[in-house]
Amino acid sequence: MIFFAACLATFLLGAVLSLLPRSFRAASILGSGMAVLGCLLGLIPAAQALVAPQDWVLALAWPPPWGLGRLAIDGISALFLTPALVLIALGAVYGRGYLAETEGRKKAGPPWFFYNILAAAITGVFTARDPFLLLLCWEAMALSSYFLVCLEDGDGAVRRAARIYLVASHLGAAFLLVLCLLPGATWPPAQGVAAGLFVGFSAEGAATLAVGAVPAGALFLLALVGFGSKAGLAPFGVWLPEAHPAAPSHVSAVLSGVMIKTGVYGILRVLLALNPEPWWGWTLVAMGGVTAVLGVAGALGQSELKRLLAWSSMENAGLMLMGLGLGALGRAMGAPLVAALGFGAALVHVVNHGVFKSLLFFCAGSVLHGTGERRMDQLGGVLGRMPVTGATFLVAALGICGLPPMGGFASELVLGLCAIKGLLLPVSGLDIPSLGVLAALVLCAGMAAAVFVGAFGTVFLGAARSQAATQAHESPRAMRGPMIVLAVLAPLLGLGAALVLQTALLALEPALPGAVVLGAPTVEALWVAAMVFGLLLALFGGLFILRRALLRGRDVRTGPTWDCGYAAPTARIQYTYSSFAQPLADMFQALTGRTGSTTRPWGLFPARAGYVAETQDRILQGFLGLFGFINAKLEAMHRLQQGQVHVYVLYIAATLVALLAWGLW
Amino acid sequence: MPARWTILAPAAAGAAAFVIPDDRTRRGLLAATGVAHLALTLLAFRVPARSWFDGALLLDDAGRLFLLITSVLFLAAAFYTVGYLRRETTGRRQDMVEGRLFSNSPEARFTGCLLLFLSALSFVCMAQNLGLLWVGVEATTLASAPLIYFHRHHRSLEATWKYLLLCSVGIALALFGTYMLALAGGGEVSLGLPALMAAGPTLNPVLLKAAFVFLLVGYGTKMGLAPMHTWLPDVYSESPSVVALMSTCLLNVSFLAILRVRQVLAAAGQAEFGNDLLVFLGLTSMAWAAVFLLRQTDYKRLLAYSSVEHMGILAFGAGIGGMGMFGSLMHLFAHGVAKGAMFLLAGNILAAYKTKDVSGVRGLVRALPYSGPLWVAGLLALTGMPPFGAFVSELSILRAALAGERYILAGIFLLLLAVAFIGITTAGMRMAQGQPGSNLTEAGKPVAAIHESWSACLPPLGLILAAVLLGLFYPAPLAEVMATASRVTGGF
Amino acid sequence: MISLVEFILVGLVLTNLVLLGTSRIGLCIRMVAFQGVGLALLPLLGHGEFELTSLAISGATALLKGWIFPTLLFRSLESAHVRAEVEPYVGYSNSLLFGVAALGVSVWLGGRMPVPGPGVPQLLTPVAFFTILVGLFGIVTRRKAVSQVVSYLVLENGIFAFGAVALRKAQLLVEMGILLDVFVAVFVMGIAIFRINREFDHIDADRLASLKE
Amino acid sequence: MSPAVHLDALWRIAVGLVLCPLLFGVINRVKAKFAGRQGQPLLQTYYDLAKLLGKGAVYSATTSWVFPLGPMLGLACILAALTLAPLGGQPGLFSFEGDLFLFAGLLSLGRFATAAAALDTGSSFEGMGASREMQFAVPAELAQVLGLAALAQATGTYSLSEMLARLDMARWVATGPVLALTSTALFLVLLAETCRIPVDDPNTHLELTMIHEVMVLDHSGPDFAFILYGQGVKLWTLGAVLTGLIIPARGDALLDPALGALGIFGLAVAIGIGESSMARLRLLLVPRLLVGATALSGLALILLLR
Repeated sequence: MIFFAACLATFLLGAVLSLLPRSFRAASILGSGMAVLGCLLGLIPAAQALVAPQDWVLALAWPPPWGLGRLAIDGISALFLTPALVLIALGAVYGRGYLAETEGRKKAGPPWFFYNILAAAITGVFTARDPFLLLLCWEAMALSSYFLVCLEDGDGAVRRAARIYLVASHLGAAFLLVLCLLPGATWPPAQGVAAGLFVGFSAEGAATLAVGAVPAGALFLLALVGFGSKAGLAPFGVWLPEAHPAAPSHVSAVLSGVMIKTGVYGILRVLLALNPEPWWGWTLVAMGGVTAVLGVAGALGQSELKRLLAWSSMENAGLMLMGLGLGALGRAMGAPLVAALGFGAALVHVVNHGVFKSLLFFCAGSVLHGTGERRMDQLGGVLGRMPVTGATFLVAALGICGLPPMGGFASELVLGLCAIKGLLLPVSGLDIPSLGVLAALVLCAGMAAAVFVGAFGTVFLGAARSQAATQAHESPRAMRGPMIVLAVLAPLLGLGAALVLQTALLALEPALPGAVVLGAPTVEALWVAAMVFGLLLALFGGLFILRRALLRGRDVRTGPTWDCGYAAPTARIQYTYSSFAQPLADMFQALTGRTGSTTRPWGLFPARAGYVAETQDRILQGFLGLFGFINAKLEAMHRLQQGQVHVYVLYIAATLVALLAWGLW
Repeated sequence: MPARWTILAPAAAGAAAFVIPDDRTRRGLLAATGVAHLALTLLAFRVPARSWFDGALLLDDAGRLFLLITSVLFLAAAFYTVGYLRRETTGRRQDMVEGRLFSNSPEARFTGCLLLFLSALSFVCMAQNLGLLWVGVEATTLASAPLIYFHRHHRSLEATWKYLLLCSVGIALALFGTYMLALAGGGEVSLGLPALMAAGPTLNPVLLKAAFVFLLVGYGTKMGLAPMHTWLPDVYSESPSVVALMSTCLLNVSFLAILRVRQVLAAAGQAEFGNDLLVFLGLTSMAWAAVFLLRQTDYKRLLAYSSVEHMGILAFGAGIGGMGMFGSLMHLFAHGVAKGAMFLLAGNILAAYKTKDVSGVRGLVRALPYSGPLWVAGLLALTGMPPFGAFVSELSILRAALAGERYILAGIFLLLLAVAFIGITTAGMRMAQGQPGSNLTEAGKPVAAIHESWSACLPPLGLILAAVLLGLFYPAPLAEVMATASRVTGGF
Repeated sequence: MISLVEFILVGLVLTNLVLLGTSRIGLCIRMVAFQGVGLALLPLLGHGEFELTSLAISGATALLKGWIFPTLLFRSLESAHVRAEVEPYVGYSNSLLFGVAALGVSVWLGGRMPVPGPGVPQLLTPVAFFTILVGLFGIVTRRKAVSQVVSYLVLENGIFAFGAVALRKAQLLVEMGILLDVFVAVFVMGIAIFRINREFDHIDADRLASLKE
Repeated sequence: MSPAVHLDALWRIAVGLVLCPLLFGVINRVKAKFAGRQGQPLLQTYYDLAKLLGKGAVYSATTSWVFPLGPMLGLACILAALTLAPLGGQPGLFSFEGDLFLFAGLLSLGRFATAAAALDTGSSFEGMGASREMQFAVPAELAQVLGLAALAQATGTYSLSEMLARLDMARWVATGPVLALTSTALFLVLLAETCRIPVDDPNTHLELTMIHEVMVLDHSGPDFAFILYGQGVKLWTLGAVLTGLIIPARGDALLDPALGALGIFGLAVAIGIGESSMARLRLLLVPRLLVGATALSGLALILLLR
C-alpha cells in the first residue's frame, strides 16, 4: 500500500511542481514526468491486486467532519485502475509532444497541473471506499477535466463545449451527492443502510442522523443518473460528443479511454453491492441499447474525426452498460451464469475499449498535429506521409469494430454469448432483453465497421483532397511511441483475451461466488478462438509470402487508377466520408438526425450538382431549447427589481404581514 | 479582558483617524488596528470570557466565531485598503460609467468610519442583551453608510439612500420585535439573553412568535434575506470593494442576531416555528438570488446576489438544525473568506478594465496573471466545489436535510445550488477565458497583461488559501469552538 | 394613570390620521413633533412610581423628538427649496381609507395577542401596530425623501410607544443607546437628503432609480 | 460442450478447398443450359485461377500497402472461416461455444479489408461499391447471427458444429417451420455475401448498380486470383452451413459429408436456375430484401422463445 500512497502523493506533488518553473520545457518535463512516475508507482499495487484479488485498505486519519478516508484496491478496482494508469501514463508522454507546439503561445504549467490532478482524482474514484472521499475525487475529476477541456479557450466552440460539459457534470453530480450523503451512506452502498456512519462533531450529532433505510431502487436510480451521465448514457450523456473532441487529444484519450469508465465503475459497484431487482436490468439494457445505437448512428453523421470518435465512445459505453444490464438481470433472476458473463463482458470491454479508443484519439491528434485539419473530407492519402499514424489507426479501427484478431472482438463475443445463453435459459423475462442485446450488438458491430472503414479510407487512403493533406508530416517520437505501444497491445489483448476474462471473473468472484467456474467454458472458448486467430495470422503470412514469390521477377507496373477506364479522375471526385456514410445514415435517418439537401443536375448541360448533409444532436438541441426557455422565463422576473425604493419597502411590509399571518393563524 | 478591547481599540483608533492629518500615519494606524484586532481575537479564544456591564456584554463561543471571521476579513480589508487608498487619485476625476466628474469624500472620514464599523461589529458579537444587540446592529448600519458614499457620484448616493432607508425600516421592525419579546415576558424580565432564556417556558407563545417574526424580518433585512435584500446589490455594486467586503461581516452579524433570538425561541420550546420560517426564507433567498444570478450582466451585482444566495444557505442550514446548524457555521467561514477574496479581486478587475460589465471583461487569466487565476479559484470556492470550504459546509447542510428525511427540501436546495452554480460560473468563466479586449490599458496605453501590485494580490490570495484550508482541514481549537457554538445556537 | 396613557394613545391615532390626510409636509413634521412630546410622557406614566432613569429617558425623548428632529427636518426642507407638497402616489382620501382599514387590522391583531400584566392598557398593541402600519404606508406612498423620513419617525414613534409602556424595567443603557441610534439615523438621513438635493436638484426618492436590473 | 479441435475435419476442408472453384463452373453451366448455350467448360475457373496466378500485376499510383492487403486478408479470413464450418453435420476443424460470432467476425474482417482496398484506389466508383457493401452488410450480418442464434435455440447449444451435428431427423421434424424460416434467411444472406443475383450480378462489370464486383476493379494478377478463389471458398463455406441446416444429420462420418457436398452443388444449381430465371433487384430494394431476411430470422427466434 505504500506504493499506492506514493502514487497519489506523486500526482499531487507533480501538480504543484509543474506550476513552479518559468520555462516551458522544464514545466512540461516535470509535469509529464511526475504523472508517468505516479502511474508506474500505482501500477505495482494494482497489478498485485489483479493477480491475487485482495482488499487492501489505506486509511487516512482525517479530522472531522470528513471522518476517516478509506482507499482500497480489490480486484474490481484493480481491473479498472490498471488500464487507467497505463493510459494516463501514455497520455502524459504523448501530451508532452502534443503540447510542445503551444510553446510561447501558452504556459505549460496549468495543463500539467490539471492533468496530474485528474490522474489523482481518477485513481481516487476507482479506489475510494467512503462516500465523502468518492464525492471529493469525483468533483475534482470533473473540475480538472473541465479545465483541460477548455485549454484552448481562445476558440468559442471550445468554450461552448466546455460550458455544456460543466453544467452537465454538475447536474449529474447532484444525484451522486444525494446518493453519497444519505444518512449512513457507505461506498459502495450497502443494502438497507445503517445509520450514523457520518462522523459528526459529537455523539449527539451522530445520534441525530439515525433514520430508517432507503429503498434500494432509489439508490440505483440515483447511481444510474449520476454515474450514467459521466458514462455518456443517453440522454444524460449529451455533453460527451461535445466535450471530448474539444479537449487536446491526449486529454480526449484519457476522457474517452478512462473517465467514461468511472461511470461504468460506479454503476457496477452499485449493482454488485445491492441485490438488483429485474427492472434495474431492464432499464440498463434498454438505455444501454439506445445509447449504443444512437452513438454509432451519430458517428455516421459526423464530419470531424474527433467528434466521430467521441460518438463511438458513446456507442461502446452503451455496450458496456448492456453487459451490466444482463449481469443485473442474471443476478435478479437467479441466473448466475448470465450474471457472470454479463459483468465479465462489460469488464473485458472496459479494458479493450480503453486501449483502442485512446489509441484512436492519439492517432486523430497526430493527424490534427500533422495536417492542422479537423474535417475528414478535406484529408485523404495521409497514410503515405504518416505511416505510423496510419498503421496504428488501422489496428485500433479493427479493434473498435470488434473484428478478430483484436481484443474488441473478444468482448463482443462474450457479450453475445451471454445474450444467447440468456436466450436459452428457461428463465422468463430474460429472453427479450437478451434478444435485444444480441440485436443491438450485431447492429452496432456492422455499423461501426462501416463508420471506421469510411473514416480510415477517407483520412488515410486515396488521394489528398487538400493542401493540408499533401503537406502532412509524421508526429514527433514522443507522440509516436505511445501509439506504437498501444498498437502492439491491441492484438495481444485479442490473443490473450481468455486471460483478461479470467482476471475479470476472478475479480467478480467475491461478489458473485462461482463466477470463475461458470465462466470457465467461455475462457476455454476464447483460447480456441485465439488458436483460430493464430491460424488466421499464419494464413495471412502464407499468402503474403506466396504473393511475394509469385510476383518476383514479373513485371509489376504502376499506372493511374483504372476505374473502368474513367478518363479524368481527380482527387475531388473521390468518395468522401459523408458520401460514404450517406446510404447508412439515410437508412437510420431517424437516429442520426441527418438532413441532406441534394441539388440535382438539371437541363441538357447540367451546370452544378451537389449534396449537402448536416447532422445535429437532437437530444442536445432539446436540452438547450429547454434551458433557453427556462432562462428567458426567469430573466423576465428581473422586473421585480426596478430600483424603486418605495416598492422595496413594500416588499418588506408584505413579507412582515405574510409571516405574521402564517405565525399567528 | 482582550474581548472588550476588540471594541475599544478600533473605536479609539477610529476617533483618532478623524483627527490625524497625515495620510501615511492614518493608513499605518488602519493596518496596525487590523493586526491588533486579530491578535486580540485570537487571545480571546485562549482566555475565558469575562462579562461586562453585569452580563450585558459577554463573548461566548458563538460570539468568538463571528468575531474571528470579522477580524480575519478586516485584516485583509485593511491591508488592501492601504494599497487601495494609495492608488486612489485625489481630486476630481472621471466616472468610468458615465464619464461625469466626481471626487472622493475625505480619506480621514473613510478610514475613521471603517474602524468605527469594526468596533460596532465586535460590539454585536459580544452583546448578550437583545437591546444592546439592536443598538450594535443599528450602529453598524450608521457607521457603514458614509463608507458607501466614498465615491461621491450620484449612483453611490442613491445606493446610500436606499441602504439607509431600507435598513432603518428593517431595524425599526427588529426593535419592535425586541420590545414584544420583553412584553412576552410580561414586561418584568429584562432583555438580557440569559434572563429571557431562563424565563423561556413562561413566555407568552403568541407574542413570542410575533416577536420572532418582527425580529426575523428586521434583522433579515440587514442580513440580506430575500425579499428584504433589495438594498444589497446596489450597495455592493456602487461602493468600493473594501466596503463590500466589510458588509459581508455586516450580513454575518445580522445572522448572529437572528441566532440569538432563536436561542430564546428554542428555550421557550418554539424552535420548530422559528426553524420553519428560517428554512422558508432561506430557500426564498436562494431562489431569488438564483433568478438574478442567471444572465447577470454586472459582476459586482453578481457577487452581491451570490451573497444573498449564501445568506439563504446559512438560514436554511440553521433552520434544518442539528448537523445543519454546524454546517451553516462552517459555511459562515467558507463563504466569508471566499466572498472577501472575490470582492477584492473584483476591485482589481474594475481597476484594470474600467468596467463592471461582464461582457466588457475577457481573458482575465491572461490579463491579470495573479488576480485572474485567483478569480477562477474564487468562483469554485463560491459555488461549493472542492477543495474549498463551501463544499464541506454545503454537504453537511444537505446531509442534515437528508438525515431529517426532508427529501423535498433537500431536492430544492440542490436544484437552487445548481442554478446558482450555472449562473455564477457562466458569467465568471466568460470573464476569465478568451483573449483580453482592447479596453485593457495601463497608463493610458493598451497592454497585454497588467502589472499587479502586492497589496492588491496578497490579501485575496491569503483569503483563498484560507478557503482551501477550510476545505481540507479545520484547526482543532476552531473546530471545538464551532461545535460548542452550534450547540449553543440550537444545533447539536 | 391608565386613562392618561390611553388618552395619549388615542392622540397618537388621531395624529396618524391627520398625517395620512394632510398634504403639507410642514404639518406632517409638526404632527410628528406632537407625537414625540406625547410619547415623552409615557415612560413616566407607564408605571406608577417615578424613577430617575425613566425621568432621564422621557426628558431625552422630549428633547429629541419634540425639538431636534423637527428643526433638522425643517432645515433640510428649506435647504432643498422645493414645493412643500407631500405628493403621494395614493390620494389623500384613499390614504385615509387605508388608515381606517389599517386600524381594523391592528385591532384584530391586537386581539390575537393578549397583553399580559395589569398595568398595560388593552389599547396599546393595536395603536402601536396602527402607527407602524401608517409609518410604513407613508414610506411606501410618499414621494419626497423628507416625507419618507417623517414617516420613518412615525414608525419609530409607534415602536417607542410600545416599548415605553411594555418595558417596565427600563435599562438606561439600552434606552439611551436606542435613542442615540435613532438620533444619528435621522441625522445621517438629513445629510443624505441635503446631498441628494445638491446632486439632483430634487429630493424625489422615486426618481432615484438608476440602480436596477 | 467443451471446445475442441477435430483433426479429422482436415480432409473435409481439403475437399472443400479443391472443389469450391467447381461451383462457379456448375452455376455457369446451368445458366448456359437455360440460355440454350454451350457454355464454358466446368473447370473454367481453375484455368482462370492458374492464368491469373501466372500474371504480373498493375497497381494504381494512388494506392498504398493497404491495397494488396485487401485480397490477402480477405482470402485468409474466409479460409479461417472455412475451418469453423462443419460439413454435413460433421464438425469443422475448430469448434467452441460462440464460434458463430467468430464466423461472422471473420467474414466481416474480410469485408473490411476489401472495402479499405477499394477506397485506397481513390476511385469514386469503387468507393461507391465499398459504401454499398458496408451498408448491406449491416442487415445481412444481423440476419445471419439471428438465424444462427435461432438455430442455437433450436438445438440448445452454442457452437456451429454442435448445432448442425445435433440437427437430426427428429429435431428437424420437430422444428421444421422454424428451420425453414432460418434457412430461407441464411440463403438470402448467402446470395448477398457471394454477390449473386438478385442482390448483385457478377457478370456485369460496367454498371453503377454493382456492389461487390466494383470494389475489386483495380485488382489484377495474383491479387485477383486470391479474390476469385476467395469467392469460391465463401460460397462453399456458407453453402456448407446452409446445407447442413437443410439436410438433417445422420451421424455417419462419411455419408453425411458426401451428402453435404452434394447439397452444396445442388445449391449451386439452384443459384444457377435462379440467376437465369430472374433479374437483379433494383438497388433500393436490396436493403429491403436483407431486412426481410433479418425479419425472418427474428421471427424464427421469437417462435422458438414462445
